[in-house]
Amino acid sequence: MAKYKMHMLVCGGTGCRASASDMLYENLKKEVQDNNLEDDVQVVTTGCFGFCEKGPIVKVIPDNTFYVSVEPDDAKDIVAEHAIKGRSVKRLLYTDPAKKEQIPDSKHMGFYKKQIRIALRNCGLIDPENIEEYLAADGYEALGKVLAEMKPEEAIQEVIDSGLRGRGGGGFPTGIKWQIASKVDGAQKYVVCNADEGDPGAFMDRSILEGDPHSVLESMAINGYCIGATKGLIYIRAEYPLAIKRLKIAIKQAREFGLLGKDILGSGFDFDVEIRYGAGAFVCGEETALIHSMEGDRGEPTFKPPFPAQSGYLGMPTNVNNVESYANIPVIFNKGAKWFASIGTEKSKGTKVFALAGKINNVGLIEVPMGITLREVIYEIGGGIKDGKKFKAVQTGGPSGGCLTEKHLDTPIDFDNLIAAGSMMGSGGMIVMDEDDCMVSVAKFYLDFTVEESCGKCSPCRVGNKRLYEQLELITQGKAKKEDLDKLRNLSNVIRDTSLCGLGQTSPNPVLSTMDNFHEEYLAHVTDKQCPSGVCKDLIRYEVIAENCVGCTACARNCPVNCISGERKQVHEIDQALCIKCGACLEKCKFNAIAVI
Amino acid sequence: MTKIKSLADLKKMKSDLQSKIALREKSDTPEGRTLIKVAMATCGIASGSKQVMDFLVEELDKRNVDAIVTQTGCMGYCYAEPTIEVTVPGKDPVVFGYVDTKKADDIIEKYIKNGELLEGIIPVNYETIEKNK
Amino acid sequence: MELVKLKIDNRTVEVEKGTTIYHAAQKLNIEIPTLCYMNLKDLNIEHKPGGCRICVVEVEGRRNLAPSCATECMEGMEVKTHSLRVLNARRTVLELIISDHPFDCLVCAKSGHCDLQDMAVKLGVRDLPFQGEKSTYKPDFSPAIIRDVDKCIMCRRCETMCNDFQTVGVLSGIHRGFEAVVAPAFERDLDHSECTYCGQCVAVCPTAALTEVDHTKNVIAALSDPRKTVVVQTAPAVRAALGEEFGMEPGTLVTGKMVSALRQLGFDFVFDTDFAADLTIMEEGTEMLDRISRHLNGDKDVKLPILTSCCPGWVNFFEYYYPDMLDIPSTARSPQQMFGAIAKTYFAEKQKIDRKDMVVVSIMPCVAKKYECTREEFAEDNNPDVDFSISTRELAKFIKQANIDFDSLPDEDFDKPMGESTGAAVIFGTTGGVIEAATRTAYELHTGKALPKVDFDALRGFEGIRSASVDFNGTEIKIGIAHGLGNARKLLDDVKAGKADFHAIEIMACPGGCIGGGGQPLHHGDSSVLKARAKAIYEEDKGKTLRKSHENPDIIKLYEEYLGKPGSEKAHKLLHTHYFDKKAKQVLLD
Amino acid sequence: MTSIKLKLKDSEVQKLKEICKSFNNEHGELINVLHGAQEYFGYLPAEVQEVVAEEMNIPVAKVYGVVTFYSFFTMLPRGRFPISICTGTACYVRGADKVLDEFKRILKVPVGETTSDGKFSITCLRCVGACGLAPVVMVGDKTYGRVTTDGVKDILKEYENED
Repeated sequence: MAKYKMHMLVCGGTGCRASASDMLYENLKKEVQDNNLEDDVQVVTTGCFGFCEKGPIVKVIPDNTFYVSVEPDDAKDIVAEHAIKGRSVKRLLYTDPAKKEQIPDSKHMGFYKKQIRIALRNCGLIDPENIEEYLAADGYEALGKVLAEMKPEEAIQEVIDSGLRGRGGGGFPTGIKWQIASKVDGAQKYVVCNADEGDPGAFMDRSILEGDPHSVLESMAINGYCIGATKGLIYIRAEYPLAIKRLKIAIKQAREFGLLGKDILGSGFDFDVEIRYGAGAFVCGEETALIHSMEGDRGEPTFKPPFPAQSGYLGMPTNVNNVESYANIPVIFNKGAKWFASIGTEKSKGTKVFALAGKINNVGLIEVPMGITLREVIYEIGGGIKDGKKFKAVQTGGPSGGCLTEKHLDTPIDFDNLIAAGSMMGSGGMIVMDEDDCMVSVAKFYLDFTVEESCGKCSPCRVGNKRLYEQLELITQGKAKKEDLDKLRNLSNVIRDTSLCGLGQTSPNPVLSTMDNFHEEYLAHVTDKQCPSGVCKDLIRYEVIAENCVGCTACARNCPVNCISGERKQVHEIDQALCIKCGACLEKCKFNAIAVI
Repeated sequence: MTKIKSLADLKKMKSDLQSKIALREKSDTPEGRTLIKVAMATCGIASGSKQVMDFLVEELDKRNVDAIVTQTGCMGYCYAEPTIEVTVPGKDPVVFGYVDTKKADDIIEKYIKNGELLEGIIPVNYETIEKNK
Repeated sequence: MELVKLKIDNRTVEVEKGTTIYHAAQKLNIEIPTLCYMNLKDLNIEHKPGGCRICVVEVEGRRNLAPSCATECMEGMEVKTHSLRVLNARRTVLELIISDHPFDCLVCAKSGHCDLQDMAVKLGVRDLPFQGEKSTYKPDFSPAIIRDVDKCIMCRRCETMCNDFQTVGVLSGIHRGFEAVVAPAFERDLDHSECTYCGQCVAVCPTAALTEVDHTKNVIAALSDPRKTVVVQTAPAVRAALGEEFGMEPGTLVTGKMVSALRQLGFDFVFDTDFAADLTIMEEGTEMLDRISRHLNGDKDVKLPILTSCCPGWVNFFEYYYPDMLDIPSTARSPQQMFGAIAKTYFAEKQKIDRKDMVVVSIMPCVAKKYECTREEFAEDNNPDVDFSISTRELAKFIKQANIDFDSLPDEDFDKPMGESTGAAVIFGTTGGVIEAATRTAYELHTGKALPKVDFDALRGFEGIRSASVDFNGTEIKIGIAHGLGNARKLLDDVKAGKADFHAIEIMACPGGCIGGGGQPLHHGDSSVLKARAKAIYEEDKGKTLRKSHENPDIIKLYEEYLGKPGSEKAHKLLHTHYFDKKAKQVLLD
Repeated sequence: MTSIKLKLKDSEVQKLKEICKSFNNEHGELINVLHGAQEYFGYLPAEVQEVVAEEMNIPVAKVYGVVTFYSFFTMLPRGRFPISICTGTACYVRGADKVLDEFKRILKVPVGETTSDGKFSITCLRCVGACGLAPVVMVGDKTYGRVTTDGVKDILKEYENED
């Protein structure tokens, strides 16, 4: 039986495969075989290394040598030099662009720093249902330290110094928020964790609660100590049963260990946490709406001021922070504000978790330092666009955000830059779109969401967003005129200008940012009555390309409305009057004989 | 359960636990056992990680492989769920993606028993904060 | 007191810290338009949901526009209330609201009195740029109130009145987003809810989403039927408010013009509900005295306090919410119903008219009266004692329709015999009035002495809950007063919990009593209007020679000729009633 | 709202009262109570809301206002196999709308309704957080990932012989 001494990992990600990594793989195998090394060296393909720019990648273990831009012909050298002689192939090593030196060990390579897991530090590392594992991972040490060694105002100062800003979307400095709440008097103060993650396409809060629930509890206790609150409430979506289950286990365990409850760690400080359930209302992510919901009412926002810090839950001073913000807190105390502030950009410190999704190869949850560029995220972590299509846009900030385009690819991502670019950080959804996505339809998709999720309290949001949606629908149906675009813009501006809460104030963003960045596409819909991406059903038709059609009948068999006719081995035809434009024929045709026109 | 009474108690407990529980990217597990972590967040479970975990626990026992199987949170590789991380004593942890029971079987037989890698392993692409110390 | 100085439209104003921009602007006589804001200061109701977004203004340095109703003034603030940006936003928001509103202004019940319509005129809306789906709902016709929810603009004023002020809680915001609207539970009709028909929702509704059931047509039909003798009665609060509909200052008394208008409209007999109010005092006062004296004499079975029962909204309220206390209220019918009962018996006999040929119409400041006159117990062989009840507002419209120039009408007197009344009856129209009237009579009947001072100032005022004691010859009689059903609930809960020991309690469902009734000219949230009406009522009382109900000669005659004495068997049959457990009834209905 | 006349059994009323009581009949716990009631009954018919309102001393209109505000609460019974299609952004860009259309087409019911035999109901939900598997469909507690329009038939087939 073979006992391998060496493994050669060849990246099999889409990007690398496009640059012939499969051939490289074959060559390596052949070289290994030719040198009779089959029992010592194993060659395998791997998932994407997320370094597609320098692909194809080969990594050799156990010494972790990292080769970049490897051509199929390099297989010979790698086997001859590395496998046989045991020395690395220098010319294939990665050269650090800053230091201009070659780096042999992947662990010292720059691109590994693309992701730093702070908020997600324990996700995928510890058993979330076992408090002992959290304790072994420095758990509750920050709380212990704060309670034993720091005055509330010192602890608040530490959070201020860290530069941490609210990860729920707004980006308000967390420490300042605590400071305000600490200064308001109240018979009973509350600490609330906003776990009502509602952005379609964002799930970092859920992952943290499922993977590391204690970090949230620990931070809430620290928060409570800082502002003088003894009660904590977690407002969580009822749609997250696993997160709820793990939170409940965590609360129980923390109580058993004396880390919640009376006289925590002998400090005399009492703090306990209760869970309140959301029930499916996006607007409840807004602080005041969330508080009304926790009070058993309709989650309608109210005008601020008064802010929750002045009059929140049951009229008492209340501090609300989001899950990811809380997940950062223990690290700030364990490693120091200075360390935390060393990561990120001048005004946005630390990292941000993004749920990378859409037309991208490596869909996943990533945590990157603030200031990273979209290009790095998409091409170095995300493994590039799916199916080798062309990148078109990235949507951040969910229904409150906007689209970023090619021109923004090298803009450092932080709170302020995203707003300047017409989008926002939001809670961290990052949806990648390619050439097949119609931006008018994307804006319509978000408006559909807003219309459904508007609470209906204020007129511009209640009626305005509906009208905005209807206008967009007319555009996608080819029924709008060019002047309607001005109307659309004015309406967007007014909704933004006059709505009561953040939901309405940001709901036109998807429209405005797509209008700004993809004006041509809007024009094509209203003047030429065309949808360049071939998405808008009323503006496209499917046709058979006669010269490609072999008459296999696949399209006709799969057409749900039987509108395709044609004899076997004869060119088929689509009856446009009956066609519902579902696209099934296009999907089924193996001969590129169906075209969208 | 006795409550932890002070920061000093907490720190002592931590060091006890650290030596007891195998955690993090250690090149060696204390008792020389293989450690398998199954990502059991919603997305993992939705893709079948629960079945994989059950399979591993059962089969490792049946086949007399000395290994510890634990659950953990999301590793972030949603595109490749279910994912598991295997740390064989003396080696760096390896993450396997798209693990079904068949692949889990391969992992036991080929990787754990034999040190043979499987196609399609997931390269870890992030840094943990410890490295910044 | 801390002051802040700011500039509004380039004019400097200094206001107390905490003042909103809206109120600061008012100090400069700048009236910022709004559709949802409502401030009933004297009743402690300030409704500022910040929902309509019409009142937005531009604040220097602020990213978006600020709702002036909810934004507090800050030192050095610079506010623009009519910049291009503000005017554009305001008009666009209004156009949006209108885009989800029926365009049937010409035939709308509220046309000419509609805040939304006025706003469209004010803001210069000239076209309808937004066409699209409109939200549609099932209309609801109850015996007193019509809900045409398509016209709801979500100002939520009705919800505040129904929940916070009245604690009836029949109306709530339901659904969300574009479908959001105010409605009863399960969007059932008001008829199947605990609605008391107090009409306060109608009184504050800016559009025709909530209106009263219009009976003017029925009245016109009756008037044009030669076979019918049409008798009209007018409630005390009507005369203090009707003038407002003809451009007169709030608080202008128009009793004489009103009588003359009613005559011109063709009513055969123009009578006064005040007559029946005096009658009510005779019955209720006697009952009150009886219960109190029995109590003082140690009768353990007697229930106290005695509660007034002339307000139909209040009667509905306790039938729903206090079914275990149905034996406490006085059994005396309301003046409207006493009038109807006497008109269709005593007066009909006198005139030798069959009751079926007589139509009794009441002019009421009230919406609940429309429901009250349909109650089965107030009918004889399916012929109701009071056929139609129309509101002050409906009367005004009717007068206008009949081409009557109200201003130039001469003052005329009510007809006899049911037009005679005392000052005690007039003050029924305002909070504290009924109990004051009852006290005047009860005191004299009990002590046998003339009142040294007719005015009981301690019983007057606008406080939601008031209490006073009156010395009845050495016996202290404790009196409680509440107006607004929320206040009534508080008082009643205290009674229930044994925390309050009153001998008698007066309750009126509406703010300020009948002068603030749901059928009165709209006060648009201005409570000074209510105060002026109350003042007018007390003035009318002062000007009367007779100010105690038991001194009303026609009442004395009625007892002599027909009823015998207060509390007699005949009086009981015609003038008293009994109450129902409506909660139980409602469950059966379901 | 279609009114489904339903008389609650005494035991059911008792159960509801217990749920309310377990939250101390506190107004602030209304949403938790409604969650409890929906878990027990599967939906929140008017009769259930009336009992809750009575027990917790909240106007029934308010309870209805809360029920209709939150999308998680439903006044209609769901199918024995409730189908939820994720229409979060990640699923949307990967064709969730087409999958939804296919379900609607095959089952012949619109979103939010139940098939006449009470077997299936269709709802949309916002992001279950399994974006890596987009588009995602849930039938009861079971999750299906990377669903294609063709896959819809296969999913329904699994329930063909179940009841």
